[in-house]
Amino acid sequence: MLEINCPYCGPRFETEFSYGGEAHIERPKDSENLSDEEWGDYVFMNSNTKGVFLERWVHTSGCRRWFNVARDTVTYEVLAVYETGSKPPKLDLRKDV
Amino acid sequence: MKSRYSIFSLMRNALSYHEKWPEAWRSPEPKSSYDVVIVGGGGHGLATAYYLAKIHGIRNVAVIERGWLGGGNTGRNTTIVRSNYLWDESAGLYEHAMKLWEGLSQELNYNVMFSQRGVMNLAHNQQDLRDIARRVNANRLNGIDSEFLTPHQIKDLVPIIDLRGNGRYPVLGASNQRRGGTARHDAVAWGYARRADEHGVHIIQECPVTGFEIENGRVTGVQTAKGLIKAKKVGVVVAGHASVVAEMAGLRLPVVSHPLQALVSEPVKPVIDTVVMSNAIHAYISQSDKGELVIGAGVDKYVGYGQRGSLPVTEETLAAICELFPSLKRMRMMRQWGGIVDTCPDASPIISKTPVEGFFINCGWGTGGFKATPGSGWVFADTIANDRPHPLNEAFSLERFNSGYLVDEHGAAAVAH
Amino acid sequence: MPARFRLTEGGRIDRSKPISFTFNGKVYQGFEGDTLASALLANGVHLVGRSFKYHRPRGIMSAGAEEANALIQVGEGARTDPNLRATQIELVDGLKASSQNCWPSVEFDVSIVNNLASRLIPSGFYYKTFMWPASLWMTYEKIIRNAAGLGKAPEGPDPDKYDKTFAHCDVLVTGAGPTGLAAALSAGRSGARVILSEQDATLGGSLLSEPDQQIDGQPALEWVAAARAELEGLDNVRILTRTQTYGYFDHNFIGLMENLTDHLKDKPANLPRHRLWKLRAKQVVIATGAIERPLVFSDNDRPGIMLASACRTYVNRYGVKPGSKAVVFTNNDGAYAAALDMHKAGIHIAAVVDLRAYAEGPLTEKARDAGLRILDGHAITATAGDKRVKAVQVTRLSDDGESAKAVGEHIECDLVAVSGGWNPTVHLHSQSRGKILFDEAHACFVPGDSAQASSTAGACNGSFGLGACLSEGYDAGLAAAKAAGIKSRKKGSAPQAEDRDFLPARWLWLVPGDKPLGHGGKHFVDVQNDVTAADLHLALREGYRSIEHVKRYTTTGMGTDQGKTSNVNAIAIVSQYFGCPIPDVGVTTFRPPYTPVTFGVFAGRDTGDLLDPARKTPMHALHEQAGAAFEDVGQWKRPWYFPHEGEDMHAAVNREVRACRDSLGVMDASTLGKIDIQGKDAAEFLNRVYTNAWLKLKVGSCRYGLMLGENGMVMDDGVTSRLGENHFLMTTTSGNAAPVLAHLEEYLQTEWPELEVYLTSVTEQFATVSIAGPNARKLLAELTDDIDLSADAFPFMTWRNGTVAGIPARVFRISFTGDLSYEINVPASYGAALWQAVMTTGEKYAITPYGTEAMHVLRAEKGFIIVGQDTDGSVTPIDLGMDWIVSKTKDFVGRRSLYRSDMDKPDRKQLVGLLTDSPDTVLPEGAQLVEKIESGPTMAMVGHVTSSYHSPNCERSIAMALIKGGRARMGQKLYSPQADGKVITCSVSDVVFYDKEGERTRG
Amino acid sequence: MVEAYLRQSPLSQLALPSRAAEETGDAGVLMAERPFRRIVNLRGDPKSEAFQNAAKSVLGAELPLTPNSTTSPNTAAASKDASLLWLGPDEWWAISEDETPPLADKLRDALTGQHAAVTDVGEGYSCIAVSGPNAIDTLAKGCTLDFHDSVFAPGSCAQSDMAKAAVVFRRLEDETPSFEIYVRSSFAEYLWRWIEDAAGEYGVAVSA
Repeated sequence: MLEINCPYCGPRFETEFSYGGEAHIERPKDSENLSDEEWGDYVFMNSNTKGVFLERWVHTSGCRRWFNVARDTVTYEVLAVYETGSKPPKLDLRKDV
Repeated sequence: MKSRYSIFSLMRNALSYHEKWPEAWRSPEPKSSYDVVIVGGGGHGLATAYYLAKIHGIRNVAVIERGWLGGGNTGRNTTIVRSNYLWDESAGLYEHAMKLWEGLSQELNYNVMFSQRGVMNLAHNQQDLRDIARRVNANRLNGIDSEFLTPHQIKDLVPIIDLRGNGRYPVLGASNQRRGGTARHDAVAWGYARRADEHGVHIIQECPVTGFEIENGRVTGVQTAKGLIKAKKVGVVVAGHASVVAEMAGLRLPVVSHPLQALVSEPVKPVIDTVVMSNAIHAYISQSDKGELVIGAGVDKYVGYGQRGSLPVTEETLAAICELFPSLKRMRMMRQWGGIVDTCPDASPIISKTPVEGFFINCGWGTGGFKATPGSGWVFADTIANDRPHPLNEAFSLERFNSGYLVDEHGAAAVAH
Repeated sequence: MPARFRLTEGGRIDRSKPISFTFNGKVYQGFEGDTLASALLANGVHLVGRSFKYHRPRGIMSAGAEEANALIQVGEGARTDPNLRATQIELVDGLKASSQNCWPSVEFDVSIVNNLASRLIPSGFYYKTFMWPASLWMTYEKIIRNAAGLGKAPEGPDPDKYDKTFAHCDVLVTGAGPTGLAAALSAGRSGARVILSEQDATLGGSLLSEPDQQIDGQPALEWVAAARAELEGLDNVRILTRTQTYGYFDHNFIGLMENLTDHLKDKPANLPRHRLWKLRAKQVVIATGAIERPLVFSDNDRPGIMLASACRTYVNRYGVKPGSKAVVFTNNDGAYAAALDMHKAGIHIAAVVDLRAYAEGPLTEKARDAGLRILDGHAITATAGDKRVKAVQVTRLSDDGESAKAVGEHIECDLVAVSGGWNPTVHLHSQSRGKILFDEAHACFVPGDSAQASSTAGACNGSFGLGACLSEGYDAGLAAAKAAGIKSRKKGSAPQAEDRDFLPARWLWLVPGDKPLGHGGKHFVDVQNDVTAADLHLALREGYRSIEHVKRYTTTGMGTDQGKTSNVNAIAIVSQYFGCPIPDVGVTTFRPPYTPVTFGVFAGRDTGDLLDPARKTPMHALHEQAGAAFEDVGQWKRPWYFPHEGEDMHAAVNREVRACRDSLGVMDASTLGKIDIQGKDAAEFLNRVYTNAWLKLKVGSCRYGLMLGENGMVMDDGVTSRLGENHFLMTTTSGNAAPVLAHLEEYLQTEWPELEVYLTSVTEQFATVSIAGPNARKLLAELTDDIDLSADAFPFMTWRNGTVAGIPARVFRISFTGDLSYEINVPASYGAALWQAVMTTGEKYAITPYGTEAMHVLRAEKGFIIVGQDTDGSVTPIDLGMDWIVSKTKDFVGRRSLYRSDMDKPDRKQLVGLLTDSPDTVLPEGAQLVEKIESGPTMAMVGHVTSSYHSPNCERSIAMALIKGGRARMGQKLYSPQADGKVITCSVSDVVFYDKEGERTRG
Repeated sequence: MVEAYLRQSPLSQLALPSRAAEETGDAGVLMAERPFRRIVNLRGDPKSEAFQNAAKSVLGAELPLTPNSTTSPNTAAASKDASLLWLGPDEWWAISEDETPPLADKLRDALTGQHAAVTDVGEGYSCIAVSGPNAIDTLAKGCTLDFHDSVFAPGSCAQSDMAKAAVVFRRLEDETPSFEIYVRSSFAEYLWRWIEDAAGEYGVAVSA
């Protein structure tokens, strides 16, 4: 049971949140001009990082806000939370393979 | 030539206090090059190596494993085997695996304890019933044994089930595959390893892969903790770490790795003979030959490489089990653990060539990997040997995520109305 | 009359409170404070069970959670518990206990033949045989299964209740021995919120077995009592006894199981049996002590062979003599305490057999002074005795300890007290992902760095002396409170005591026997799973070299005790085989739980009707009164149909369907999801999430919309109404309300934050009564006087505000049945009133309540889809033939996916109608269709039936189906082979079966 | 307007008034339904002065900007009509028991032209009051929040889950722990039964 610090409501248990996968994948604005490969890459591909991963969560049972989390996918340690649309904080992006 | 396993060899060895048994497989140092290097020493990788040697005559093969054989999902799953998948493409692949399972102990001369005790999927609402009917019908027409069970028939097969589900999740029916069942997971890895070794395959444990040599778009070797190993072809089959290893070859995958947990009870005398699964309430249960109730749970929703599941999932799963089997409430959880499942958006695997020539990938099995082991190894070996997909895995290409030809085994995931 | 082996005084049992219990049907007496194990030993009962594989007689080996042998079945029928450790079962009056895994009795078990055949069944034997003939495996397996298992599962639904709770604290101290008590005192005094958990019924831990210890100059147990009193007096401290900390999860989340009633004769009805504590602790002090390690020697499994510390516990804590004539077998000084205590209690110490070449140490000296016979440089090389040990063979060791010199001494005894050193209980530390190190001096694994906000202290940290335990515990408690952000209110100092651990010792992992290993005599490593040192050697010889392989191949450490007493011995024996240092072998994972945890406690009160919410609409009670049958739709309970007396489902649905076409039907549509959308960009937002165009929808109008996932597949549909220029009300399917809102919020917040739109769920703000049928307008006219209902003033696909039955209402003229229809939304609290008004006023039109089944038939007659039934996550709007609703001129979620190469293939499955040749035959939903019937499988399928009904209005069966290239197959014959061998023939048709022009809807 | 007696609260089927005890004895937990609360959901950008001012002009009090906090009618800073609950960075509830003031209309008028939203939601909720010496023990069984005084003092509020229902908790200014739990009406009966069962070990009574 992770504890996630909602940037708005404060620390809450994992069960109040829903997961949104990798962060910072922007929806293409000109999808019409994309090849099938490029579109498929947007819809399906992701980096699935082992180590520090920038990901999206939403506080479903609380304020319903989306926000980003930097989390180590091996230790599950949460290194940072930050608002949607803002840049990730500087982190030691070590990879633990 | 190794000694054959049998009751007679067992008796013979008993006379020498079991001190003369040969090694099940060797532990060689890696050669500088192989025709094929398989990355990943789980059931799928070992099966691939075995079939490459046995069927395709490619014996100059190494299996490279970062830890110990079968230490990934092979040794962490709930050992359910079935082939009653919905779509033709999946049915073809899993049924091929099922046929191989049915002769596997003899083929490997290693008792993998494949036990065809039947696998039941319960229906708890009207949409479940429609989905089950659709799947049972499709299975039969695909030549897969599959039947619909009424609640009464379910009770006959599983006397401890509570059909009322205490009112909240009544059991309205089930699909049943009698040829389905369970197998001894470790034995599958060990059996394939022993046979592959016998055919000349090198099994190299404790040897993490650190990168790939790629020249002009073609793979030429594997960088490992034990040095560079040249290879004409490389097959990657590393459940749980597909994205990590693929990235070393510059490939991105449509895969998300989730923690999946399972648990066993203390051993008791037989109480349940078949495998019972309920998708609606995320639980499946069988009883091992040792007497433990083996219970599979759902995944944690986030990316996780931690090989451990979270408590809320345990709670949800055991609440469901207690509801279906109220007499098991006093049983106790003896051990719980987690694996890492690589899931694809359409819940079907990838067994495919890649944009890197000579580099093949087999991944994305989600929770369905163990049951496919022999079939997966068989088609992957065929794909690697012939440099093109076998018809059985043609649909499971990486390309499908561009074309949209998905094999969506979430299938009729019930959406309420 | 006190039992034979009960000491006349001493111990923490209450001799004034006798308790009677039965074991294997025989009545015995014990006292309050006893465990089942101590009570059995007091009565001289040592043989309590049979081993898993060889069915060898087994006794009680320990006095705690580590017990691997004495597994007992307690209770009967539905209230029975298998595999309980006799050493942890508190004695309660009337307790019924029995041995397991033996037939016909524990005294005479026929399966003992397995022991005779043990040469044939070494580890892994089953992998090598039972393969021929292949067809017989299931028969072999049945025999294996019946022989396996230990106890028996309960036979009926568990009558007990279970509870679970979340909890929070600054400091969890787990383990209430000297270390944990000291930690709880320092943390508690500092003002931190402390939880102190202890698996035992009482506090004190090892001190309960060592009453001679002194702390701060007072007897240990007096110190314990004072500590307890102080802790109980602190508001900020909670003590949980009979509570095991079973698992340490991520982010300092801890699982504990509290036992509330198992030890009570009369169990209060309002108390749960067990409680699961789901605890978030800012800091954790792990003070779980250590477990004594047995020695691995020949035939070391006989009843009467026990851990030395356990003997001491039975004497000191329970006032029980575990034997009359004991041999102590040790490799360290610490075990002499047991020898001395037993000697003092009147047990004859026949010898202390010490593996050390020269026995020395403070306790050894005391034993010498007491005149005990010490055989140092000796080993027990064989034991004798069937159901109880009766003698040991003691032989001088070679200098290297590898072999035992020729002829030994035969010493008669009925108790062997064994000590091979101690293993810190590092389970929780390891579960928390903390590193494990090897302590060469004590030859045990100890905690390394913590990975979470935790510390280890005392014996579980490898500090075995009492003085060290107290000071480490005290410091750890203070540090934890400080780290949790507590500024200490009080100062104090750590309690003081003598500091003495169990060294010196000699590590001899495999004690030589009088025969070569595996040639007779069994050196058990894991007594529960019958794994011997020879089995470990066999696995290694066969190439199973990783410790995980060894464990899995031999099953060592995989029993209910999870190897608490066996794992380190196994690792050491493996390291010796390879000639490598012990830490190079590595440790197997310490998986939760520490000791087994009841399934029921994970369910807690989430059982029966509390398992999952049954969501009910404001009119639910009225539907129940009307005798409705309900269908589960997600968590909602929706009326499925309303059978009249004597009607079956088919008849009821037919009647309901007809009523809606002939006169008037009414249904409760309150469950439809409703999302209020406000903001100046609301229309633009809808434009982006729906496939069709929304900018030009007029205020007062409604429009049907289809929503896709980004993969282009249909996700939801519904009608959305424009309430104002910047205000819309969206409806969703009942089960999709929450996912759709989440989908909308996701895009709004993460992709289009520039849009000024707010979304609010109003699903439950309104109750919705839907009336349908030719008389719908007439009925409504009687209930409202402020809405102009004429077709011109209130046309199809518009809405109006007004008053219905005196209730403020919003009326939508929309239809899912294809008939004249209105959906009336009123504030939810008036839902029941409106329903009753509609029913009363509608009597003259024979108003008929209808359920979801009739609704399904009605909409199928019109070819309307149900998302989730006629679609399955692999269906695009084009597949559904709904191109008309897909805009070509704007972007929307999922649009690009519709233009992928696979999407315009002619063989994609398309939605069509099916008409059976025989109009009375209803195709089963889920039926598969083929073009050609073959003599047997396989047959190529072209699609399947998604919806199928008898249509009373078409007076025949109708079906909807997804068929490959279906729209090009109009009129083609298809065949549906059924499970019973019959074939249903049908032809492909248009998907609209009734009122194709839609006149009725607009009527 | 239709007669008020025709209104039914979500828990009306449990006939709670008939169970309400005069004497609650030594019950550790008291429960009651507080029907027909008027709740207005307010959305807007608190960084906008215009929004804040408009809200204040109608509500008579500042919107609480501290997460998980409330202003109540009986506190100095509060609106005379309604309690204001912080639900999120741009979302509040105004709760009143009073039937008369059309708060939502007034807010809508005051916020015309602004990026804001006003929505009546009270009809969709039931309010379950839980109080007594064991109220916190009871809530802890179903909710992950820490209800200890040091964390969730009187005057706090939070959106969270109770058992398997999404809820809004509000702790009242009271000496004995006293909570209101706002739950969507369709979950109300489930949640009531769940809490009543959870409180069973402490003794539970229905209060008037």
